[in-house]
Amino acid sequence: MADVKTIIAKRVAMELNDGDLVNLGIGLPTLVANFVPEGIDVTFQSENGFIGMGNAPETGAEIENLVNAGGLPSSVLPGAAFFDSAMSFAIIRGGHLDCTVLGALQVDAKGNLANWMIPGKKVPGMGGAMDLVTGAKKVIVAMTHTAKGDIKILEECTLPLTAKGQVNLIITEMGVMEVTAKGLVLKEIHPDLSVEEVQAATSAKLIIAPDLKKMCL
Amino acid sequence: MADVKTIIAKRVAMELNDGDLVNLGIGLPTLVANFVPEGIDVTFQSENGFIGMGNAPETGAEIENLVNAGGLPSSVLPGAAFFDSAMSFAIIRGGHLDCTVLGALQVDAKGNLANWMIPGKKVPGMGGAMDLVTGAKKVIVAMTHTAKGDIKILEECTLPLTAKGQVNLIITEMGVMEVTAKGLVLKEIHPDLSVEEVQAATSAKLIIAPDLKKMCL
Amino acid sequence: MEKIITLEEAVSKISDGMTVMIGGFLGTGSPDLLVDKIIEKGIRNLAVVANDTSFPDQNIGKLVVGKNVSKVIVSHIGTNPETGRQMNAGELDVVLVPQGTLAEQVRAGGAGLGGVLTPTGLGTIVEEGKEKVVVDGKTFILEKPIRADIAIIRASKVDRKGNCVFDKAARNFNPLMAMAADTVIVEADEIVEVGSIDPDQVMTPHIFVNYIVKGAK
Amino acid sequence: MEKIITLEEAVSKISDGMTVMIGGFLGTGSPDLLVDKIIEKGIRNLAVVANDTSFPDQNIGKLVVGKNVSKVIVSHIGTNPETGRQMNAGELDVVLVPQGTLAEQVRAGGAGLGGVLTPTGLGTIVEEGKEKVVVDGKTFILEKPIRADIAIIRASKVDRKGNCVFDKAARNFNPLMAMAADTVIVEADEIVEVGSIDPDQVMTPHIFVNYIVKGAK
Repeated sequence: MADVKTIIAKRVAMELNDGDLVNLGIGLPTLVANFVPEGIDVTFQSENGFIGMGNAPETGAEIENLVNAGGLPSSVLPGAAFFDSAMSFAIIRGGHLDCTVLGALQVDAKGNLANWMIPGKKVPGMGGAMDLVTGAKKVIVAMTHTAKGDIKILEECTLPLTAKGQVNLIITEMGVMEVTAKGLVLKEIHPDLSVEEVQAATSAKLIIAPDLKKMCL
Repeated sequence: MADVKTIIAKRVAMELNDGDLVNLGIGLPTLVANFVPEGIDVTFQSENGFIGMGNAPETGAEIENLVNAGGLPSSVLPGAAFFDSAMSFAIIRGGHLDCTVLGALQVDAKGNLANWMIPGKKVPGMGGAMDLVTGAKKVIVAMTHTAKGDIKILEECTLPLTAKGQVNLIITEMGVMEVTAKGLVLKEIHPDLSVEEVQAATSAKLIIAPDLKKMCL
Repeated sequence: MEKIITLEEAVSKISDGMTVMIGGFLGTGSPDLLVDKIIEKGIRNLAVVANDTSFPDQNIGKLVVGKNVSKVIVSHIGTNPETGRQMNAGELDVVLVPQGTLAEQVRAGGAGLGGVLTPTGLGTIVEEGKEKVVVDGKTFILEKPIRADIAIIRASKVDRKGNCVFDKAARNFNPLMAMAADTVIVEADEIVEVGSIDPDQVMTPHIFVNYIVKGAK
Repeated sequence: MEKIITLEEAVSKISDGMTVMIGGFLGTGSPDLLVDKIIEKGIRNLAVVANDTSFPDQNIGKLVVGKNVSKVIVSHIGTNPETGRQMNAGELDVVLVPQGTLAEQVRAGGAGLGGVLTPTGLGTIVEEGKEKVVVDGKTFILEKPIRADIAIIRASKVDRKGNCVFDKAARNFNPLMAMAADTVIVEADEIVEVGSIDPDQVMTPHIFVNYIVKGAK
């Protein structure tokens, strides 16, 4: 099997359209930037205050005061713009962000997302995640299908929510699931897996799309 | 009698303090800028989007895109700053404006001000006046005491209000009146006038300050 | 995505009956060519959101005189007697809004906020028919967000992606309106190459701008 | 009015128990010298409003480690394990706020608005105990404005009057906090003469800034 993270990031990138403004969460979602299809122009936002984010600079080539929302050295492309945090979240909350890609601790059949705290264990805070998930036109959860065997795609989240009913698409190494009014629809599946195998790794009941496709790896 | 407008503008200027941010309304209040006491640094705001307003440029020396809130050519002094209308009124509403000076159609003993419309006759709109009067730390009404004989300082305004209970000081060519919980206190009087003469031109009952002073012309 | 289009193409985005935001303050910073083209095309029944109705021979003022407009939401109409005449004759619906409230309403429309809680207008006819919200014992008027179908704005320098820089007092409502409309067209005094505007000096990031037309300068 | 003061004088404005806003995002754009001086002076029991608690060895992170802080209002604490430890041990009051909400709350505090109506946090624990307001059938959480006794911010270039320019991603919360505190102290990487910053490029107008200290750069 090809590297799991690469499979996911590549598949997420196929969701992006020419002219989109996109915000990528820390970790796996960041990899999506490496796979933007050729010929389309996507602008990346860093919610700490700019659009037009480029790749991480090489060691020694860091630019002062230019970090991403994870605090890591970043860069900007021609046509970038810096602004303050109120403007950054006006963009996010105001519906100007075409797509946000985030990881999840849990996600469920109703499009609920939990990714900001595990009560009594780990409370990093929501940062910009609640605004991102509430405000973005399209919310993609990009994550490994399970966490060391623990199931993350549930009928209903048990952890405190990041946002209610906002997730549109779940992309894992096992498949692509769309959140619909009827529940999670499995639209694409990893070519090496059976529907039963994906369902076995998923608590939420999967509705199998009539035109179920093989995931493009 | 010295020019009435000059008397008023000079007296208003004495209310300004070092470091103040001040907004002057169109017309008579604009003259106040000419009489800022020496040795103090006052910054003037133009609510269409800047602080650091200077004098009107001479004919032929107008600067493109630099007009005041009345649409007339303006200038800026060193240390000026331009901003958008949301910031301009964040300054005003947020309590960052030390003083606003405006004219009035009517003003009353409770500090109510009417200066934006005469129903059925003239409805220019409130522009920035409602925000200015609501937000400024100190609101000074600067006007001729009467309008061609019509009384403007009333027990209670009859015209639609610009703001309720926000006026602090009324300065006319006849005197200086402070709005207090008990009513209008006449604190200074034109040296050529008697208290009775001022009261005769005023509908609101004037409380005479125990230390009533002569206005400095 | 090529954003630069002709005036003809730009105005083809505007139809009878649309709500149109127009930047500018008494004509300064208003998109003159776009407005002239609207008049030439005979587009009618527009609802215009703007600071004011300018002067009869200038920008929005011409739209009023030309009867292209059936409603205006503005803070001031005093400089355009024709607006008042049409209002009194029942030919034009005029909604007067305090300038700072209007700025925040447009900003809220662009920033995904549910409304604006402002003290401006309390105790005046502005509060009539509006909900009030008490926060920690203080009363505020709830003013609703404003959005438009189209915003036509003016900038002094625009790169080919759409990043805008405004000049001096021509900034005013332009950056706010750029956030609050489904389609945003900027009339650019100067169009420059991408990368030639310092990202720190961009006042309206390109993601807000759909189309660019070259101004007359 | 001379605004440039020493670090010692600046920190003498801050007392035990005050609410202090601190600019920056994971340390980028934070006033390092001012924070170090707070620690040196042993000021305690501060309530800090900031985006995050940074890293243990950086800026606000050091304040937490040094136990100068009894409460933090932030969006994120995940990069500073000591914040989580103190929170779990009941030593530190941690209020977690979505980043975009925090930005608007600070802005509202500075702009004289009664609160923020945001959809962010609906259906999550963020909405608990908060009033909700329905506008045109849509529900929003009413989040209250935030103000502070002191804001300490960081700017790259400041003129002697206090006009500020921020650099790249170091802008973040700095201009918002400059509007929302009774006293604002800016740590300036560079102090320049009045008139040397283009008025169009000022990001925080001087009227918001009370004091300037020279940074370490």
